[in-house]
Amino acid sequence: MEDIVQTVVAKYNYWIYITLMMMGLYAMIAKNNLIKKIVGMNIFQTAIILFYVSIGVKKGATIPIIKALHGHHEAINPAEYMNPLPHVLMLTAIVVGVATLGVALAFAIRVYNRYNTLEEDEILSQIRTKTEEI
Amino acid sequence: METITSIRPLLAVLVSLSVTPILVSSRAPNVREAWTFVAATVKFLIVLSMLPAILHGNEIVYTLVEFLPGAAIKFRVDALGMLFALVSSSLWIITSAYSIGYMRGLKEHSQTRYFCFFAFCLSATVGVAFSGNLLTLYLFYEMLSLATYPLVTHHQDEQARRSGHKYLLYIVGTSIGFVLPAMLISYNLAGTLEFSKHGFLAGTASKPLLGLLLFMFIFGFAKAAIMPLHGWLPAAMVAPTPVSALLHAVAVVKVGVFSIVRILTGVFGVQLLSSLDFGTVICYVAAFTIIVGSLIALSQDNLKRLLAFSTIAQLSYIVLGVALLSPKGMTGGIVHIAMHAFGKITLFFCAGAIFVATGKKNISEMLGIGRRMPVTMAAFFIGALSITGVPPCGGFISKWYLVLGTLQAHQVVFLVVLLVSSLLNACYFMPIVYKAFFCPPKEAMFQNTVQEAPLFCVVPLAITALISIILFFYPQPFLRLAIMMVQSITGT
Amino acid sequence: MSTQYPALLVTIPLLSGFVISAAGWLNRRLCFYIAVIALAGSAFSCFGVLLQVLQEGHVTYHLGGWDPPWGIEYYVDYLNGLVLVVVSTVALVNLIATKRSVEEEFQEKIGPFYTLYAFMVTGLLGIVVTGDAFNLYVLLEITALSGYGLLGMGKNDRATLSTLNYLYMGTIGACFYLLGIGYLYIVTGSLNMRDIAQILPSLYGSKAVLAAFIICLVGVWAKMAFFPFHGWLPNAYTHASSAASSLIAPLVTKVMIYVMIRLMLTIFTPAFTFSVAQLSKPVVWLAVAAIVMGGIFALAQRDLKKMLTYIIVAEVGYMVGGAWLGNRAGMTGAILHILNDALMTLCVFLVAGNIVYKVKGCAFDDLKGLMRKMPFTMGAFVVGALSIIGVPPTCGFFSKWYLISGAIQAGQYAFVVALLFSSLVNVVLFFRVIEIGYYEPAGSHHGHEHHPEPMDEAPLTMLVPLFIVAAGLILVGLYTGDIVNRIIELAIPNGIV
Amino acid sequence: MKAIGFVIVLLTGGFLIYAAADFPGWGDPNSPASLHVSPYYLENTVEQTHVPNAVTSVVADYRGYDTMFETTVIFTAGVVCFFLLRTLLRKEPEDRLYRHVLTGVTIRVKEGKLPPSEEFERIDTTWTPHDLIIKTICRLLVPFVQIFALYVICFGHYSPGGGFQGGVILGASIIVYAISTDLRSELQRIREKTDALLSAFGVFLYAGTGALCLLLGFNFLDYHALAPILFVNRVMARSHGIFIVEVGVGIAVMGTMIWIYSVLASRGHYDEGL
Repeated sequence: MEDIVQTVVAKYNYWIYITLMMMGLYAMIAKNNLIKKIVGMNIFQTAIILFYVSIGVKKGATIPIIKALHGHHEAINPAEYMNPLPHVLMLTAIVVGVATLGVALAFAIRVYNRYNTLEEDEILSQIRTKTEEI
Repeated sequence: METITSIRPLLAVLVSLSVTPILVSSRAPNVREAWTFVAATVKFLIVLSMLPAILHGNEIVYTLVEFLPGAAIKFRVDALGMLFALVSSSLWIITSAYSIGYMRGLKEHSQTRYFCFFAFCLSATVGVAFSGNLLTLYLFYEMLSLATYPLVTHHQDEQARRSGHKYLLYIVGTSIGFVLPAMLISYNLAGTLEFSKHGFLAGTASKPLLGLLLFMFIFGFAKAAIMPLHGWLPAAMVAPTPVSALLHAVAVVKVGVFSIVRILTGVFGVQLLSSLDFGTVICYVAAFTIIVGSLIALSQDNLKRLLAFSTIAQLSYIVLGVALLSPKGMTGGIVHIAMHAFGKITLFFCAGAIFVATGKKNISEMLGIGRRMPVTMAAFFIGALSITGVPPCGGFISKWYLVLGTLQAHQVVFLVVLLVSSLLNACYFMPIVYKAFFCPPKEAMFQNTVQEAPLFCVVPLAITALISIILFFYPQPFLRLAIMMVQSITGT
Repeated sequence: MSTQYPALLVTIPLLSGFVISAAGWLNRRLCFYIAVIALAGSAFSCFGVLLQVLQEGHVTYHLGGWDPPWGIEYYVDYLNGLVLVVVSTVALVNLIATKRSVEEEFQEKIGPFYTLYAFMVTGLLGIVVTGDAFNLYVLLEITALSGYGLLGMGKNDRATLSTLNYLYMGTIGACFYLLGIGYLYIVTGSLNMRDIAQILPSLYGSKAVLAAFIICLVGVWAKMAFFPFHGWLPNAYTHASSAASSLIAPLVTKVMIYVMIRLMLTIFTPAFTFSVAQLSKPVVWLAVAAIVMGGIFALAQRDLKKMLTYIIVAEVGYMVGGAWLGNRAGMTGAILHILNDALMTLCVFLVAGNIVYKVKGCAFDDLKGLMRKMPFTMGAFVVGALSIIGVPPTCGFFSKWYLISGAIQAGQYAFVVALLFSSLVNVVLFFRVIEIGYYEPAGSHHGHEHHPEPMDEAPLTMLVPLFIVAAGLILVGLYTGDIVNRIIELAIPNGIV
Repeated sequence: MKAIGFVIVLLTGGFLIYAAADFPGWGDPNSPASLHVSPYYLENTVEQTHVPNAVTSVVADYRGYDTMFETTVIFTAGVVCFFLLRTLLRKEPEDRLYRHVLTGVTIRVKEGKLPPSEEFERIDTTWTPHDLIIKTICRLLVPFVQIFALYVICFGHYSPGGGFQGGVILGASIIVYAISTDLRSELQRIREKTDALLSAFGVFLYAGTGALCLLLGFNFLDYHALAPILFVNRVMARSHGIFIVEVGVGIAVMGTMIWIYSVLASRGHYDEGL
């Protein structure tokens, strides 16, 4: 029992990102309003960013900027600095998140201009009535 | 017996394909018909040029594209292929003459499309005849079924649309549903698809699987119109008569039967069939088709539908002959391909001529027509004799060999079937001829003035009638080819 | 210069994208010509790379001069050499063919359209050529975003909502792929595909690797509209403009199939894919469901383009099922079908584009009597239809040949039945359309020598590319033997028996 | 729909938790991720690229190719928003509101325009009374924000920062100005065409340097090629290469942020906005 609690505590960052991700996924699937779906999508992406960044952490290490006082020849001990790679990857993921958010909002505005509602069921009923008229 | 590699088989196939652009571009109808004639004669000459080589017992082979070790587009001309190609290319010349008369007589629309697709069909037919392996045969078989669709639905009316549906459902449906998987399974079993003397499936699989494969092949080639997959043939009679004459009496249906003969001889091989005694099973299926086909033909009033059901019965003669697995029977079956072709095409030409001249389609309206169209009805009589297998006409020879074959195979049952069906043939043909000539004057529906169909219709049917008589006295090219083929298969 | 081909084939369309965007503001007519030059250059370098691959086996290219596990590396072998050529030629032919319809539909926004076109091609080529897992994710996003832009600007107003649904599913797919790569990164520490492949064998037991594999697969399946995730594809492709749908339909799903095969063969070697992860049976059953469902829904449609999109869903089922059969014939069939299906779908969508350009609609009742009015377009349509049905001389038959033989060898008879059922359904689907086109409009009765309507065909610039594609269908069919023996056989690692 | 969503969420959540069992703990220094590839960056960043900030060196050099595509993603988003929403047809707005500066009276002009004059100023239909505090603070704030943004871009080598962050701050400063006054005055500052060309130029600068290295015979984005041009040794060439690229990214991100904001805020009409 002891070691189970131990492992659960030692990996708490994974449980956080999984819950966040599931909230985002639920919002995207179940929510009816388009904007809520977009917000859910954003939570979903941010959860993955959190997951990646939490990989790079090393206990007792500082931010990955090499201190100048090391001079030029002493060996730099990597354990002192955090792993920079996840941060680089997540710079990309954040930018992708922003881009997708912008495009999704543009679509939402266009849908609103056309159907002047953002509730998916109302939009679908409008489409259905329109197809029956033709 | 050595193999010559020459491009002539490919040329024979391509000659009618290459003529289609010229047909489309030629404006005047006469120019177009002239080009069709040229193509037909050139094709016949190429096929004829290969005849002496085949008669000396060697083969002509040509490989176009090699996909896999066993599967390629490969042409191999042997006795059987030569026989069938000879029949179809020679009849194309006659039919193109006939269709000029017919199409002009009825002032049909979009004739260019008609002649182009006709040329397509013939190239596919010769392609099937010369195919060296199952893949090439399947390729040209599919091409033929797609090229005949516009011909069958030429009138583009509601009835044509329905019969087009039926045509596609039977032909393309069964070929993709049965032949494609069967071909792939046999390729996986044997590693090759080349037709060989003794079949490449010998000893590759268990009996039930081979039985399944045989079932899929037999009913996959629905063009052979074996019961219960014969429904498309009567429905295809909606097409103009030259189409049903050449295609649904000679080209399309014979392709189906030819493929089945290839399967039985080239894929399974005679020894394998006799060892697993599948032959008798096929014979029973064919016998059933013969009897039921002839019976239905008895009850038909529309002349072309009667001829269609008679064709269904006659085709199963060929399947029966080959499935007997006795040398005489196989010779009879193979020769029947040629004999039936000339006989049945004459009958269809007569039906077309009657329609062009009098607009009558049903037999009940043809009382006393002999007085008005004596030549046509005489040709009809000769054709009928040839189909029923009465001595002065070629049909007798193939029936003779078939009967001998049944005796050689000790299958008395099929002997009875053959005799009964000949009787039935007589029963549904002779009344027509009798009523045409000897009906009492008061019932005659036509005056005595002789008013034949246009010359372009009458001359071809007279020629084919003459040929079927000549074939009785001099059946040499076809009979010799058949005997050579049977010798090469059974090794006797 | 020739050693720079792998970089050139991606950067030329990328740089041209910016130049086109600038040209869009300054002088609109230039955009098309810049795009053509750029795509021609990238197609040329794709052929160059393929030739190099045929000589040396594989070509590597270190971006930024850094060695693989640290920097990003391009790794081109037989598999992606072939797909590169397919993507670039299809994009070039489509660009030329849809020039007129683009000018008609996006009068003043031609600049952005061609910019997005260039970025879409950059993304696709980048996905195919890259050897780095994370770089693949970034390019996935570029393809997705430009795809949303191209599809979103459809003529009728339903395009927006259907593209928004595509956006949600596409983002879920991309994020799952990113998550899968993250799982791999935690367990192996590297992002380079071949480097991961070397580290993984020691970790085959761990649950994380299996989870990474399943998550990556789910992500890629969502992007390629494989059966459970196919909801978005029919609407998104139908309501899009004809130029956009005839670019995206043939390419995006095929490139995603390539990504899946790359996942199965290179990152998780066949030893893991087909033995450790017991996924073959369920996936093939999903593929069967995709094929059957695609066929049935296609039967219910009354619009040509919508019918074609459901056929794409079925074709995706072919390729995924073929890849997961686990034997050499099935994998050859899947890879060959990437090439064949791209060509077939392009041919059929270009025909739909021509029809929409001339008749302003491609519902079935718009197609009446088209055989007479647009004989050449419908001629190409018949060739495309024969290829999709699988009639011998065309290429569709040969990929079905491999798929069915693979299924027979693997004993997956459900897959064989599904393939045959789908061929029969395709026969009914296409001959129904040909029949509508063939029979005169109901109005004109069957007079003998009635006057045929005048033939108003699509302009020549739209017909010539269509003929090239139709001829290509038959040529590729005839040269299947060479393609398979010299390229595809070597593309499959000998891990598969 | 809710039930399906719930089921799917539970299934994927359970699966992810089951899969997370094999992961190394949080912050464990010898997890595979921190032992295999990243130590190389930490050890060699100063000596190979003369950039102490390992993240910037990895972003712009080791994995610079990724970041180039990253900037392209941002630019594509800008183009897509423009492509979707922007209506270029000059259809006249139904009516316009004008406010008399001295008396504060507002008048509505139907389908017409008042000649530009001092006493009448145009206001948005969703106009809120202008608030002196916000306007003056923003006017004071904007220059300092922009200077800080430039600092962030340039000092990305030594302190956390870089092209993306600096570009966003620059974009934000201009958006603050647009929000505090109104969209049209911001558009006078930055025309739509200059904005689009600016973002295109930014990414072109990035890809251009890569292509330049290609033309000089090295691999794409290999900054060693710039050494002979910049008259520095190879390591400094890499550092300067990173700087040029960061500036390119900054410009691109700024341009695109403004572009997306102005398209979304004005719903594509570019006359009245947030």
